[in-house]
Amino acid sequence: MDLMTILQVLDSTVRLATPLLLACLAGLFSERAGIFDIGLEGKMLAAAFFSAAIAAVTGSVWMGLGAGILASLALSGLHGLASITFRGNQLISGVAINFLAAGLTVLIAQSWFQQGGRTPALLSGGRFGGITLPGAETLREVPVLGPIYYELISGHSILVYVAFACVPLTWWILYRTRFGLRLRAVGENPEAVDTAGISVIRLRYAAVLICGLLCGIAGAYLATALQAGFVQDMTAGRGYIALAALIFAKWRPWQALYATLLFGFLQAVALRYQNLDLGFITLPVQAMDALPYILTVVILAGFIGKAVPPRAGGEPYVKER
Amino acid sequence: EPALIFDLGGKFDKSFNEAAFNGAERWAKETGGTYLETVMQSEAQREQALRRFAEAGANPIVTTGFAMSDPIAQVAPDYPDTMFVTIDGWVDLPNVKVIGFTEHEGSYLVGMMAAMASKSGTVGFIGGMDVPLIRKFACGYAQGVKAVNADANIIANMTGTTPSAWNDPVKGSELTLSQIGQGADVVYAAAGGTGVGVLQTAADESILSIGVDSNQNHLHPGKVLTSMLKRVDVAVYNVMMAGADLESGVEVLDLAAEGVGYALDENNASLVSDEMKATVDAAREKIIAGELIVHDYTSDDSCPVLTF
Amino acid sequence: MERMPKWADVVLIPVISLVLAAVISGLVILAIGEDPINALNLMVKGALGSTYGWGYTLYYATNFLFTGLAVAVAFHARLFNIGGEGQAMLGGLGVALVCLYLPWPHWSLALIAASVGAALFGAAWAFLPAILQARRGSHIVITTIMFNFIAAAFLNWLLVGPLKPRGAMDPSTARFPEAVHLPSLHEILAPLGISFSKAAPANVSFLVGILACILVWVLIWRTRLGYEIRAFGHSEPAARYAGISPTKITVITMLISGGLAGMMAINNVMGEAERLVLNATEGAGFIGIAVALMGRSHPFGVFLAAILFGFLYQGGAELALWTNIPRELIIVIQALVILFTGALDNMVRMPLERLFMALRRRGA
Amino acid sequence: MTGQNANGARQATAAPGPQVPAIELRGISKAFGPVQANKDISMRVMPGTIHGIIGENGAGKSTLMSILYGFYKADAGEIVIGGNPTLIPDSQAAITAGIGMVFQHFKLVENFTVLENIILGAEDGGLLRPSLAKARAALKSLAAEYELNVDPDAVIEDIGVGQQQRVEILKALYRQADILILDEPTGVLTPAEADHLFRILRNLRDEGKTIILITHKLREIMEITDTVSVMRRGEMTATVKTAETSPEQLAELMVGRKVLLRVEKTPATPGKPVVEVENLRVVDAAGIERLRGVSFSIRAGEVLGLAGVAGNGQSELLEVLGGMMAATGQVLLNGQPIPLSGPHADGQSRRAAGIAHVPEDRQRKGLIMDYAAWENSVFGYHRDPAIGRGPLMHNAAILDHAEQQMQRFDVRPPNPRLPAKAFSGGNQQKVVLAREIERGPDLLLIGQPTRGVDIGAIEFIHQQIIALRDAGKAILLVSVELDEIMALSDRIAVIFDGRIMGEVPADQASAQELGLMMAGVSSGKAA
Ligand SMILES: Nc1ncnc2c1ncn2[C@@H]1O[C@H](COP(=O)(O)OP(=O)(O)OP(=O)(O)O)[C@@H](O)[C@H]1O
Ligand SMILES: Nc1ncnc2c1ncn2[C@@H]1O[C@H](COP(=O)(O)OP(=O)(O)OP(=O)(O)O)[C@@H](O)[C@H]1O
Ligand SMILES: [Mg+2]
Ligand SMILES: [Mg+2]
Repeated sequence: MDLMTILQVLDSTVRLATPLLLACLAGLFSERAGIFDIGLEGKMLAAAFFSAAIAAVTGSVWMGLGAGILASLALSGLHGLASITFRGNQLISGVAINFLAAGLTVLIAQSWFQQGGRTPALLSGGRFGGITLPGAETLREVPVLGPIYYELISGHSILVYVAFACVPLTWWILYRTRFGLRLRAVGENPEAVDTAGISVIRLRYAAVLICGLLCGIAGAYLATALQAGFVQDMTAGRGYIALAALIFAKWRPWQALYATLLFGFLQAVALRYQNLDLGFITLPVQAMDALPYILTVVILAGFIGKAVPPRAGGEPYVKER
Repeated sequence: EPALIFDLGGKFDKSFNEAAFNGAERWAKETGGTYLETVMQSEAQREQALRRFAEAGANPIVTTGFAMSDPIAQVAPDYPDTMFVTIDGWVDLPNVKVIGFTEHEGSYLVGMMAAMASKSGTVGFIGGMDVPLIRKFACGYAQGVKAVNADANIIANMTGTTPSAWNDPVKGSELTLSQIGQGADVVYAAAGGTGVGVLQTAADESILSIGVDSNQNHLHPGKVLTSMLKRVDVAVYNVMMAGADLESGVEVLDLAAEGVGYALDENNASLVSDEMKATVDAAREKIIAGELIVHDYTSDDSCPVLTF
Repeated sequence: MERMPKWADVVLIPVISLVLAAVISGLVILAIGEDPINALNLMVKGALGSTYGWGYTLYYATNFLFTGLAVAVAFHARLFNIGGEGQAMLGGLGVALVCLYLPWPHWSLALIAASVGAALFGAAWAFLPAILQARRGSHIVITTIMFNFIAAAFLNWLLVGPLKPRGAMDPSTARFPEAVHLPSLHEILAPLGISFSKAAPANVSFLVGILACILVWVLIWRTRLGYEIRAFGHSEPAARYAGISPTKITVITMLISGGLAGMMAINNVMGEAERLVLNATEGAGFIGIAVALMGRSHPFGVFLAAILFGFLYQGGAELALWTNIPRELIIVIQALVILFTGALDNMVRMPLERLFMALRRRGA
Repeated sequence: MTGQNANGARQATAAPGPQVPAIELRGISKAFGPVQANKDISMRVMPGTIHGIIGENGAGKSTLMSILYGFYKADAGEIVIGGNPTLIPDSQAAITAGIGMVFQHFKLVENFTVLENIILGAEDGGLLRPSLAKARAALKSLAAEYELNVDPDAVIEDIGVGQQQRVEILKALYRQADILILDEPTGVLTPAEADHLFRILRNLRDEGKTIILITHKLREIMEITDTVSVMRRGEMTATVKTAETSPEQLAELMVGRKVLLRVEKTPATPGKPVVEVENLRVVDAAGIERLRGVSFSIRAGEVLGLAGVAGNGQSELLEVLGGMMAATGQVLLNGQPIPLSGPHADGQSRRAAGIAHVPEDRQRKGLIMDYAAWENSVFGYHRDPAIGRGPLMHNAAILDHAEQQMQRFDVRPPNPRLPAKAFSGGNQQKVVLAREIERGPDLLLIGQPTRGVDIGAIEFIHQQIIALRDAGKAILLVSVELDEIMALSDRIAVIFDGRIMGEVPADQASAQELGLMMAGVSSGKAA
């Protein structure tokens, strides 16, 4: 494999890792606050649809992004209502949200556009184009570093850079700010937070809404940057992969980056190579497709060290039984 | 009242199913008739859809896609008075009409155009589901390319092995980028809805693409070299016109019958030189005359110029 | 002292939740510019208006019966099995292997063998998530979801490769031999002088499903194992105190659950398609969750909920055929049912509890 | 009755003079669903005093204090702080009003450092760094002032409970609390640690702070409080000056009638050894060694009492013998070794071998709270061939039998169809006891037999234990109540930090000597 091929696979890795990363950080905020969220998938899907739909109608990708975020926030609010206010089962709420998004997006798409559950293809104004970073053209000819800068680092859509910037930002919020301290505390022991005079409910809603915001960006990225429009079920399990990455990352931001890059890489390889010839064995494409899922199970089985979730995770905060 | 069942991928795939839809719409407009329709969403629904329409008295029941063969073989004997039409499929029953196309011939022509338009000498092919039918496209295309430029390099990829491969624009787009990375400057997408992603990416990356089934030149004017037309619309229109009087049997729509061809319109006029057109038309005549035989992959499951 | 009477918990709350889900579904239909009353009419007529409709309703209900029971059994042990989909797919593989590669003199023998094959394969697919949960604490919700994806990829590989007959284009196995054809309700009812649509796929598996309901009821409420499963579900420390091994119960419960999900295949694969196609389960594994929640994990409740969802499914299919409402409406309805009966349960429960408390205070 | 008590309260607190009470509660009521935890409670606490609150388990003490701290919201009533009626809808309001609380179960974030726990909710700004620096300095001066030393950078889960309690106190002081509530602070402390705590509390009182102390130990009340309130079944039954009362009077106030604390029993006639434990070692899931080589034996017709501060390994010992935990070492039952690990080291095999177990935590372990009493009556014995055939259970027969059993053990109400959670604590305990005793086990393991049980039931339970002993069975009794151990046991062993510190015959044991051993000071008479 030559440098160009490697760069192309890595370039594809970055593109494919971006939605995973955003969703993974979204899950990180929510789960660090003690609210498990298997509804990442549904929120992304809803955001993908609404961003594409509004971008198609208005011709403005920014309006699309806003709509996508709003849609995702609405579902987050629903999840908050079910799991924080009404202390319902967070898993069941997440499952319901995934179904709701899967059904509603197609239903609305069909009703608005009559194109069999898609949005019209987005024209250039309705999409996030690639950004050429300063100096990319001039540096292009520099051996090795030039192509790396030009092919791999430059030329992505703005949302890719946003996603990567979210990693240090998340770290900083979590470990250097008052909000982060409280957020982590409420996921470990909500009673400690409550008795310290802080509202558990407000904190958790804040976390869930941040989760919605990030999922919204992830979904918008899928439909308006990676693709030019919405198609049915276009998230294709990315929400679940992001969850797996979150566990792999043990709920920490930098590790989330590495984990999602790994999964992105696996997807890139599976996309690029139909059957992967490893010399001694040829992996069929289905095995490549299943690899992220298999890897997740392996990770969960604890072969990579035990991942301890936030202690209060998944349990509604109930004071009075 | 006729009925039309679209395959997975949906009637707005801008390609195969949409061609069928257009044919039906033309019939409806011309005759003022109405027809029943539904879109398959999973393999398991096929029989139910056939039965439902047959129960409702629809006749003929037109289906698109080879995957309908088996369900039709199951259902058709239960409704001997109903005509079933399979486009791309194969069923040998007295009340089934089979319509096929010589896709390899049409692909041969667009392959020639690809080779002529390519500057790098590398062209790409992106298929949908990896089935013999799509390999037939690829093989015809490769033969056309080689006929123009024997040294040309042809990169062929399939999107997948399941029906979801017809509707995976993300993967289409990634495969296109990968082919561009390997030097391709013309890509031919024979992948149903997945092709939308291929054409989009080709346009984004400023290379030429070739559409399939429907005329897709308008999707990215000036960036789609041509489209390999497979006149599913004509087929659907014809059987709907015939209505209940439709005769069973096998019908193959070839170049001579204008069942396949390439698209030329104002969107790609600037891309197709007169010389190109002349060469391709000459080949077309030869094929119709039987002087030039394009190898059909499905005849012996092999391709002389391309390995998969 | 309970906060409210049992009947309110078992009947009133699900009914109110269901009504809420229905009302919102109606609003959704209205919002996409269709008439909910008309839609309901179409659904009722399409699903229950003819023996053809009933045939499909019962056919779908049979699928949901098995997956619903699967989820319900796991719920009793407080295990959330989202893997019904993958387990049912593998069950399909079991059925296909039994039907294709063994010679069968009569359908009844084939049905027994296929049931066993389906259950074994389904159970096998549930085994790894179960053992990982029990031994390593890997969250069963995530592992079973992953196993759904892996099952899909695995079946995909089999159906485009080893199991596809030579020369066939679509990814599916060959047709099963005529000998394993299961009698449809038409064939069963004809000798009794009852005419039932010949075209509908409901078949003898429906009766097997009812039998499964009864057996699950006996298992959960009449056997020592059921006693242990429920005890473990209520309290793991208490179960350990009583000498009930958490590992053993987790694994056994998931094997039973996976087996039930797998057995769905005798209906859709053996009874209907008579070959194994891709995505033969069509999401029935997920609907099992809604069915179990609605049915309060009780076999009889599951039975009623399965019929309800069978109705929704068939009605929804008809709706998609005759109106512009896409089939996805069913998914939305399903989501709303899960949401209201599962996640927003307390929204209905809390005011009701208060009401009953107030009534009792006044009564006292 | 309520009126009278309110009067009593007023008389008691009126004495100190014209001072304004630091806290006054007026007519506080609180219900949890059907349970009325607090009924129309009024109480006054004078500034600069230590005010004790006693009452049985479930009397509503914690609930009342949690209301004062804003953790729960009262259904009715008024809170007056320093003369001003104050609304306390949440803990923030309580903190603002100068109230700090150390809960029975600490409210600390286990994987945070001490410093992070201290600043949580009391940060100065959006960024953490300045707050941490400030807290570090404040901690230093507080530590010097009150003998409250803790490592500010230690992670909570790595430090002992005594230290964790200090963190809780520091949290309150850091927030400048004038009123400090401590809910059963000594339950988890060794006697020495408890003494240290009391020194700190006296210090704080002398500084003018007001302290409310909840405890079950009458000795502590007598030792440190100035005034004491007694709660029973959600009501405040009396408030008296400590100097003017006696433990006997307080006990009577607590349960509502004269209490006989002695147990009637004849001297034991021990037979052959039933259980011999040799060098038992246990490492828990977190890798901590809980038992470090425990050895003892119990003979037929004998009660061995195991005394010790909670958390020193007695729970693990019961769990090992009851088959809930794997261990190494050797245990002989009637001379036969029983497996300590592997598939046969489980509760079923133990029961089959003749070991019955009344667990310390009956609600979490001994019963399935959602099962009906009849279902619970075979819990653990549900594999017994006698109660069913093959895989099936004879539900009707079990129900019948449970009904008779409940009558014999005076379970109220004797309705086997009620779920376990519908019974009061004492009656739940009777259901467990009935199940475990009726099968005539060779060895009965019994943990905290009378925790949360009223005096009437205590007498009954004690009689049952002695009757079993007299029937020639061996009994291992674990209790944190030294009085109970001394009353029931024939021999007393003391466990400290996973080791048996020593063993004394019950008739020669003194509370003082046992207390020393419980604190880890070994006795000259060690066995
Ligand atoms: N959060 C809660 N939800 C429901 N009921 C509760 C809750 N907290 C306490 N109760 C009930 O309220 C009553 C009083 O409980 P509380 O904890 O105040 O008693 P306590 O006097 O502190 O007992 P202990 O000595 O065991 O600490 C009990 O019956 C208890 O079961
Ligand atoms: N969670 C609950 N659900 C229903 N009823 C309850 C619950 N908790 C308590 N009760 C009822 O409230 C009553 C008082 O309970 P509590 O545990 O305070 O009794 P108690 O006074 O401590 O009695 P005992 O001395 O027998 O322990 C019980 O008789 C019981 O019927
Ligand atoms: Mg308390
Ligand atoms: Mg009690």
